[in-house]
Amino acid sequence: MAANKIYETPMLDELEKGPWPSFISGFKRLRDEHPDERINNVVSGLLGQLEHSYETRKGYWKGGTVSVFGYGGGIIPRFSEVGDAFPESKEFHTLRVQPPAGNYYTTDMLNQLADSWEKHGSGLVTFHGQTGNIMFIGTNTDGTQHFFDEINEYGWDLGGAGPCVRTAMCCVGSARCEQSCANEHGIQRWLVNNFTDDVHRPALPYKFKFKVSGCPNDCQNAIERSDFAVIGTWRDDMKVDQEEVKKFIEAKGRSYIIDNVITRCPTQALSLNDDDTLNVDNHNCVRCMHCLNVMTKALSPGDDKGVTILIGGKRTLKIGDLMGTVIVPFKKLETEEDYESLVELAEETIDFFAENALEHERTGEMIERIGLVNFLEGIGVEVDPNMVNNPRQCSYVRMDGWDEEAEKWFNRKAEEAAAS
Amino acid sequence: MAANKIYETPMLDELEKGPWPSFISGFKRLRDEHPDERINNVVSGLLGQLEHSYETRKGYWKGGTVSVFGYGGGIIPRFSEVGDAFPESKEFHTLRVQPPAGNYYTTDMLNQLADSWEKHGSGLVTFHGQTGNIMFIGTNTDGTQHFFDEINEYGWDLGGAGPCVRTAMCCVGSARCEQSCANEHGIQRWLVNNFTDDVHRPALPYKFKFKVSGCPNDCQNAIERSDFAVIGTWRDDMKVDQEEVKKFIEAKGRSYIIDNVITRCPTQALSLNDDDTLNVDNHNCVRCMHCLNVMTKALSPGDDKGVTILIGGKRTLKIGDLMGTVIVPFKKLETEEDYESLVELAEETIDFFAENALEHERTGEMIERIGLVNFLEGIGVEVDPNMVNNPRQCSYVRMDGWDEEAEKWFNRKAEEAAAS
Amino acid sequence: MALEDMRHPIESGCPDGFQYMHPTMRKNYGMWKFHEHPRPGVLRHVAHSGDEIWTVKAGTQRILDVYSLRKLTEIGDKFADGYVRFTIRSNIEYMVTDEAQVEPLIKALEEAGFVVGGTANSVAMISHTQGWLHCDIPGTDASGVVKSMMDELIDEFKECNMPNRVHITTSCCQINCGGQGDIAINVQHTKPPKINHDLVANICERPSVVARCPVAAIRPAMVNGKPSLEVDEKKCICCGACFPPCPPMQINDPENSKLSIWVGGNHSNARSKPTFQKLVASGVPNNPPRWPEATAIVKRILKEYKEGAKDWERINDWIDRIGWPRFFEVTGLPFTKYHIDNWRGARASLNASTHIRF
Amino acid sequence: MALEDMRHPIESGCPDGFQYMHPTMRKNYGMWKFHEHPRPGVLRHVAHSGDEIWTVKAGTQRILDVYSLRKLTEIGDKFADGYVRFTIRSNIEYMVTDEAQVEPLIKALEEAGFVVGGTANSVAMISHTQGWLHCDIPGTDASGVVKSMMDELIDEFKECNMPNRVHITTSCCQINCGGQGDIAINVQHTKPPKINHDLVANICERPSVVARCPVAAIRPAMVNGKPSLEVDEKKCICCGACFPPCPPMQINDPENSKLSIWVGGNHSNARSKPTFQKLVASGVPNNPPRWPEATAIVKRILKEYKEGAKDWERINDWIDRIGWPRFFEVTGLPFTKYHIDNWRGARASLNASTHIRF
Ligand code: SRM
Ligand code: SRM
Ligand code: SRM
Ligand code: SRM
Ligand code: SF4
Ligand code: SF4
Ligand code: SF4
Ligand code: SF4
Ligand code: SF4
Ligand code: SF4
Ligand code: SF4
Ligand code: SF4
Repeated sequence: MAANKIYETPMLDELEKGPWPSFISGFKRLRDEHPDERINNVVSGLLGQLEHSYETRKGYWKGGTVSVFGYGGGIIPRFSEVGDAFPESKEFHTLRVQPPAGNYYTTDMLNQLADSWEKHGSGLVTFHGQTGNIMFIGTNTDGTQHFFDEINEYGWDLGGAGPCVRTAMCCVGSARCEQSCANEHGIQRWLVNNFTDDVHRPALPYKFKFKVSGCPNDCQNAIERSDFAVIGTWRDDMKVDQEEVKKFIEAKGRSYIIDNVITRCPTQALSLNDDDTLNVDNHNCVRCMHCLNVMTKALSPGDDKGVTILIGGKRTLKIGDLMGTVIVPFKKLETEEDYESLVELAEETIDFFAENALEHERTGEMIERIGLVNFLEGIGVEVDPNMVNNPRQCSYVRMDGWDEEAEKWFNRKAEEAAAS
Repeated sequence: MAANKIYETPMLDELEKGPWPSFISGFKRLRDEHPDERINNVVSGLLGQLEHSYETRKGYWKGGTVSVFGYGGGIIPRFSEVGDAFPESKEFHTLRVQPPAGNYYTTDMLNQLADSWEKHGSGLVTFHGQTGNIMFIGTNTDGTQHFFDEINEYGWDLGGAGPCVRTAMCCVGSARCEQSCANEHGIQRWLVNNFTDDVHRPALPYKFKFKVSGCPNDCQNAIERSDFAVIGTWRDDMKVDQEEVKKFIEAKGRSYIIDNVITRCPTQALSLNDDDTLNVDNHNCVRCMHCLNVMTKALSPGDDKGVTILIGGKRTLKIGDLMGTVIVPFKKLETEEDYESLVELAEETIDFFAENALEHERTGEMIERIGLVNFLEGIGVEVDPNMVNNPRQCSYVRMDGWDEEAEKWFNRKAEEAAAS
Repeated sequence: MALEDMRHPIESGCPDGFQYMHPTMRKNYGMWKFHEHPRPGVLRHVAHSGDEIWTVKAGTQRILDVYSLRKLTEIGDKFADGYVRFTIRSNIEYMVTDEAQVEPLIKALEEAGFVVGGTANSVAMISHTQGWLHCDIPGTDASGVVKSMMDELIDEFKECNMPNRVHITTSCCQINCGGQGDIAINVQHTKPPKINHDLVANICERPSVVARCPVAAIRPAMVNGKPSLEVDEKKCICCGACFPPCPPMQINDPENSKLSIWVGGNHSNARSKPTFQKLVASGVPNNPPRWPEATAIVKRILKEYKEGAKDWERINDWIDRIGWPRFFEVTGLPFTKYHIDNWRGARASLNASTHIRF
Repeated sequence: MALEDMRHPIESGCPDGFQYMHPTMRKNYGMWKFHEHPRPGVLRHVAHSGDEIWTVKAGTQRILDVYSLRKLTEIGDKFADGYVRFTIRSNIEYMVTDEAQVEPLIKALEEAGFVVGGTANSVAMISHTQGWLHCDIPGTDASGVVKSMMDELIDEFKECNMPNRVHITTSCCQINCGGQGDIAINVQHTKPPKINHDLVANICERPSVVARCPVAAIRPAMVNGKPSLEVDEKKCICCGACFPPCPPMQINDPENSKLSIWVGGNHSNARSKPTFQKLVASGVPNNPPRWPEATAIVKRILKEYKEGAKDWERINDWIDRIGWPRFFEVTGLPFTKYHIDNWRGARASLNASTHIRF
């Protein structure tokens, strides 16, 4: 089949050249070869409007309100401002569908999703958007409902859009990575699936994102891009296989290990012994991962694993980019209770956020406005020196509660000592 | 002789104990042994009031207005709030007298100053206050005028107090220090003596301080404590006496130089060759001074000397401590013209400060408020990447003048290339 | 259709990934020992059990037509036991247990036009956003920018000859849905919004638009008799934050919406703590269909990084060592007053020392 | 005396130091080759000409009675060619050309009760301010605090067994005329000013007092019929900035004006860039005549620094390496919510990484 109307796309045609796979060629295949005329036309209109954008250097989509029955969010509605010129794609909504934790698929499932999408949508899909959703791009209001109804039956649910808890992400982690110190997949699902209502019915001051990385390499950019970052780490000594260290040195040479490992440790926690064994000052190691990254066979995380939690990462609006701040330096995640207390912390955080954030204010901006200490007190977390790079620099603070606060610290330390 | 009235000083007496020289014992000597009864009484009253402060943990001096004929500042007037109880010292003003650049004195001159001060003052003096003035502590209004008239005749002038250009400081530098890259004494006098009127007649928004250090060790705390810091440095390669390097290693051992010099360089600009000679990557050396400090015989500054100028250092009021910011990365100071242009820069800065600072606002606070770029444009200085630790992090800036600004840079670079 | 007939959603949320996970990964979950990097695009992970997973990574056009998707699944069926995953950079990963499967798999992918690589110290797939294709506020396109750049960087994707991973991101408006990156290509508007006063009253909730402005440059005003908004153009930083809540505040401009280039964003905790990206170039023309000017700057930076950096130095590590004055020197990019930060906390970015690079 | 009879000042400004400088220093000005540190309190500087200057440094009570001053000059005449200088820390330096002069000079100084030392990696003389002795706004004394501490630290002054120089400062109010330091003992008020409303009207220029407050906590108000000022005690950070311009804003309080201790202020550019000091302890009693509590904390910090730091590490360098969690651990000082900065730019002080010390 073919589209009723083919628009000239001289500029887009340029994007069919060059060795990298061309999305435009893909579009054209749908326009020219797909058996379903609906798809031929929708994509033809899309190409027409996109070419128009390229020529005028402007976008022509506007938002609106479209959702599926029972939900308030999960859809990014798009209506064309130039629908008269390109009527075929004048409605072009996107469904955000939550991927499985870790982004695994069987080819069968992908084909099944493709089948459903061909029935109701444009045939264009992205694995995944920057927040981790599968984005089924391009359908009209009816298609939105029908496609959702169909895939929802075989296990797929919408993700977040609008001021709500958003779709979460986690790295491949334990499934394939020796650096993993956490059950990323479990953490992601424990967290986000505890808030499905908040995902589907936007009612927060602004968006709230969870991201989970299995180790400090942070392959999910959790610190920079999420309100609630959970990152695996370990508390005991890292594991050193001295035989592998020697092999590494045999293979690469001493100066290589000195220049690429020893001298790159941010805290000088590494030294090389004369017998070509490695000495790790675990007390000063800050778990940055570098040496483990370089010597994947010789070095690995310790056994006493857990997670560090940081809150408040986001991008530019409205006060400039923010990274998350440590609010839990280390937390064990082994028992069911451990996971429940993690979820409780998330609930405390989101409740406090819901009550205290201004409209369209993210957690990080809220913390910036009210101060970290007020936030910590709000969610009932004790202060810890690991939360700061350094103590205060300015004497402008009222400290008449000093003695009580000092008391708290000494008591906590005493309890910890007693406990251990 | 002796004072008419001796006050009990049980608490102060405690400060006569212990091995460190006791100022209280000194006070008592003046009270009990000095031939001049005026001095016995003044110091007796002072001891009485000070004891009273120790007992009640409060101060009892208030300010006022006292100055010498023709000047508006230079005196710190003190009137006692408990003058009835301690009438002998109810007026206790301090004269701030400018020291010679570098703080040199002959014993004769010190004795002569002591003679004058015994005639008109309390006999208490400090070399020096934190801004560098000789502080002649304790006299009445008449004594103030007479003492000044006397010492002014043989070469001494008052320093600053109030919203004015303050007394300047410089390190011993060239007079006795191998690290010196500048004529500290000349710089201090060129600068501060160009502003004597502004020193003596407070008319600025707030105080303005010059400090000069001969090298980046900054023995005058110029970066932290002055509005206008001039610090010596060099532009060419540092000097390495490889023979001395070898001697150093013979004496101290290889690991000592590695642990204390090589690995301490902030930019890894040092490496030790197998023949125990030292290799310096002068391109990446940031002139921090550390290696020169450790190896005083082997390493010294280069020959192409000059100064770095930073503006805006100060202490706590009113927005927290500020350090100065680099506004001139490198400036030669050889010819008369060089010094004149340095003074011009200071004039530009003080004029801009006088016109743009709010009342009681320091240069650093002003720059914080208006932004460094506006300040630079105000004093006609071009931007340079050495002024920043890093370029901007936030995209919230209007940049529609980009092309012209880029043009400026390329032109400057072209001129520099042509010049060199 | 009447309400009662509507289907009620099953709020199943995030699906369990284990059901779709390769059995060998399921079996060795959390018990991996080490990995190697046999060749670009291929990873060999070995478990304590001795099991192995060979991963082959391929780059695609992120937005897949069902034909391309089916091509990828077909290859998965033939060569990879029917299991795949997608990375955060939208690359597809095939995981096989037998080294012998690797070469045929690579061959099939390349024949189908996909690009094997993007692992380790390569230039990773550029992560991008929606742009003109779908967003309602874009200043430029996304897929097109990335396609154009990847055409030029494809060798750096296929080979691993960078000092360390290079993570490039793009965003199509100043909201920056693309993350930060070792190199980021972002939109930078240079003129205040042109306000369509006739529409404001009907479309915009004025108080919340006023509240969105980071510099409080917007105030309510009556314009030719209608309630509208006014922008103090002296204050306005052209960030475009007022545009999403109020489309009549037209910020996008074919001429004056430019591109800017940022470097040094590093989110891993390896070596130094995570770092924000810093502005290096702006005023770059937004020039479809191939944005050659932006690509040229990116390539210039990559060239100097590749030559100047030590192994394992990310771009921020490299610049930390050589210093910013040197960065501008070697890349030939101009340093301007706009590089000097004046936003909150800018003071921390000023050089309060005599550490100077000569 | 009638105006015309008054003497007009000679505005000679800052005197030329050369007229008072030791001839050997004048001769070799700018031509010094190296220095050595033969023993604590003594420096040997050698010029390219081969000339030498031996410097002997001695600590004094900073505030000198003319007797002490004459004693110092007398020693200078007998043993040091009649030339002296004072350091920025108010130590006196005698400069001689002949090594033989050194020992007798030291002997004479010590017999006269002065303390030879304070060079190199010693605890330098504590720099202090005016305090109750002369200032109009002090919360504590200065000379007394320093005398008490130096009595306890005298061995560290006389010997050089610290990892590097230790520069201690004190200040007697929150204005902090004392500089920052490796260790700084400062005043910290803990209650808002008590306002003597009867006096405000006559003594204070109300608008400028209002303008002085860093947190805008002061507003003009009528109190029992008189124009006065009012402080919002919720906002007030007890900084005392309103007190100098308006003494009726009584900030000093025998009980509630406490001492706080700060560490890590380093102004040299050696190794790292200059650093600000950081709060470590507060609520320390302001306890004349000997302030034992403050001294005890200072000594505890010095003990750990001495044991824990590597050669050439200043206190900030040491803490950078071991981390703040460890600092609080080894010193036994409590970490409280007050240590977490909330002033401008505080964000830069938060840990935005997984770099954790275990
Ligand atoms: C005499 C004096 C300058 C003056 O004109 O008064 C001075 C003189 C020297 N300083 Fe200094 N510094 C003097 C105050 C300072 C200060 C300011 C202060 O004390 O408040 C600083 C910066 C303070 C800070 O960083 O907080 C200072 C930071 C240094 C450094 C850098 C130390 C470091 O590693 O951070 C050096 C280098 C070194 O120690 O080798 C240094 C080195 C030196 C040398 C060795 C330079 C030389 O080659 O002659 C001088 C001998 C010092 C000594 O007595 O051991 N001087 N030095 C000051 C003596 C003060 C005192 O009596 O104790
Ligand atoms: C597959 C993926 C996780 C996922 O669940 O999707 C992943 C997987 C691995 N990462 Fe990553 N990283 C992945 C995105 C990231 C990201 C996020 C991003 O790309 O936006 C980061 C942080 C980005 C940043 O810092 O800006 C990231 C920072 C690292 C690092 C730290 C590098 C450094 O030195 O700074 C390592 C360590 C290393 O390189 O050895 C690492 C190492 C690894 C290892 C080698 C871990 C392991 O032992 O298996 C994995 C193989 C990577 C490869 O293909 O070479 N991964 N890694 C992501 C692949 C993206 C892609 O297709 O290109
Ligand atoms: C689709 C996606 C880009 C992509 O192509 O991958 C996207 C697209 C939009 N983002 Fe985003 N953001 C997307 C990931 C992100 C990320 C990255 C992440 O989540 O890791 C960020 C930065 C991290 C963060 O949360 O700050 C991000 C920060 C924003 C912001 C600024 C938020 C802030 O606080 O600074 C906005 C503006 C807003 O929400 O008002 C925004 C708003 C939008 C809107 C809804 C624009 C709008 O207001 O209408 C875009 C809809 C485009 C469309 O038509 O589909 N998007 N957005 C990503 C979501 C796909 C998915 O669900 O998987
Ligand atoms: C005497 C001295 C302390 C000492 O005993 O050494 C001192 C004493 C006073 N200082 Fe200071 N300051 C002294 C050096 C400093 C320094 C150190 C320096 O100059 O290197 C600073 C920090 C650096 C700076 O300039 O910021 C300093 C920062 C202040 C400030 C806060 C300035 C600011 O912008 O933060 C004030 C308050 C004010 O000026 O309103 C102040 C005000 C005062 C006043 C005038 C208090 C007042 O407003 O009445 C004190 C008079 C005390 C008295 O009775 O003599 N003093 N003052 C120092 C001057 C002696 C001299 O002239 O040599
Ligand atoms: S974050 Fe760590 S655990 Fe997760 S994939 Fe990256 S390296 Fe592996
Ligand atoms: S993980 Fe990082 S901090 Fe720890 S030893 Fe290795 S390199 Fe050093
Ligand atoms: S600042 Fe430099 S030149 Fe001046 S005394 Fe100190 S070390 Fe010597
Ligand atoms: S002076 Fe400082 S930066 Fe330069 S080489 Fe020596 S240690 Fe390195
Ligand atoms: S970056 Fe801006 S334009 Fe691009 S998708 Fe995100 S919101 Fe839309
Ligand atoms: S563009 Fe940004 S700064 Fe300008 S008015 Fe709109 S929101 Fe304000
Ligand atoms: S610190 Fe305060 S009290 Fe002490 S001298 Fe300076 S201004 Fe006066
Ligand atoms: S003490 Fe400081 S904060 Fe409190 S009212 Fe006075 S100036 Fe303001």
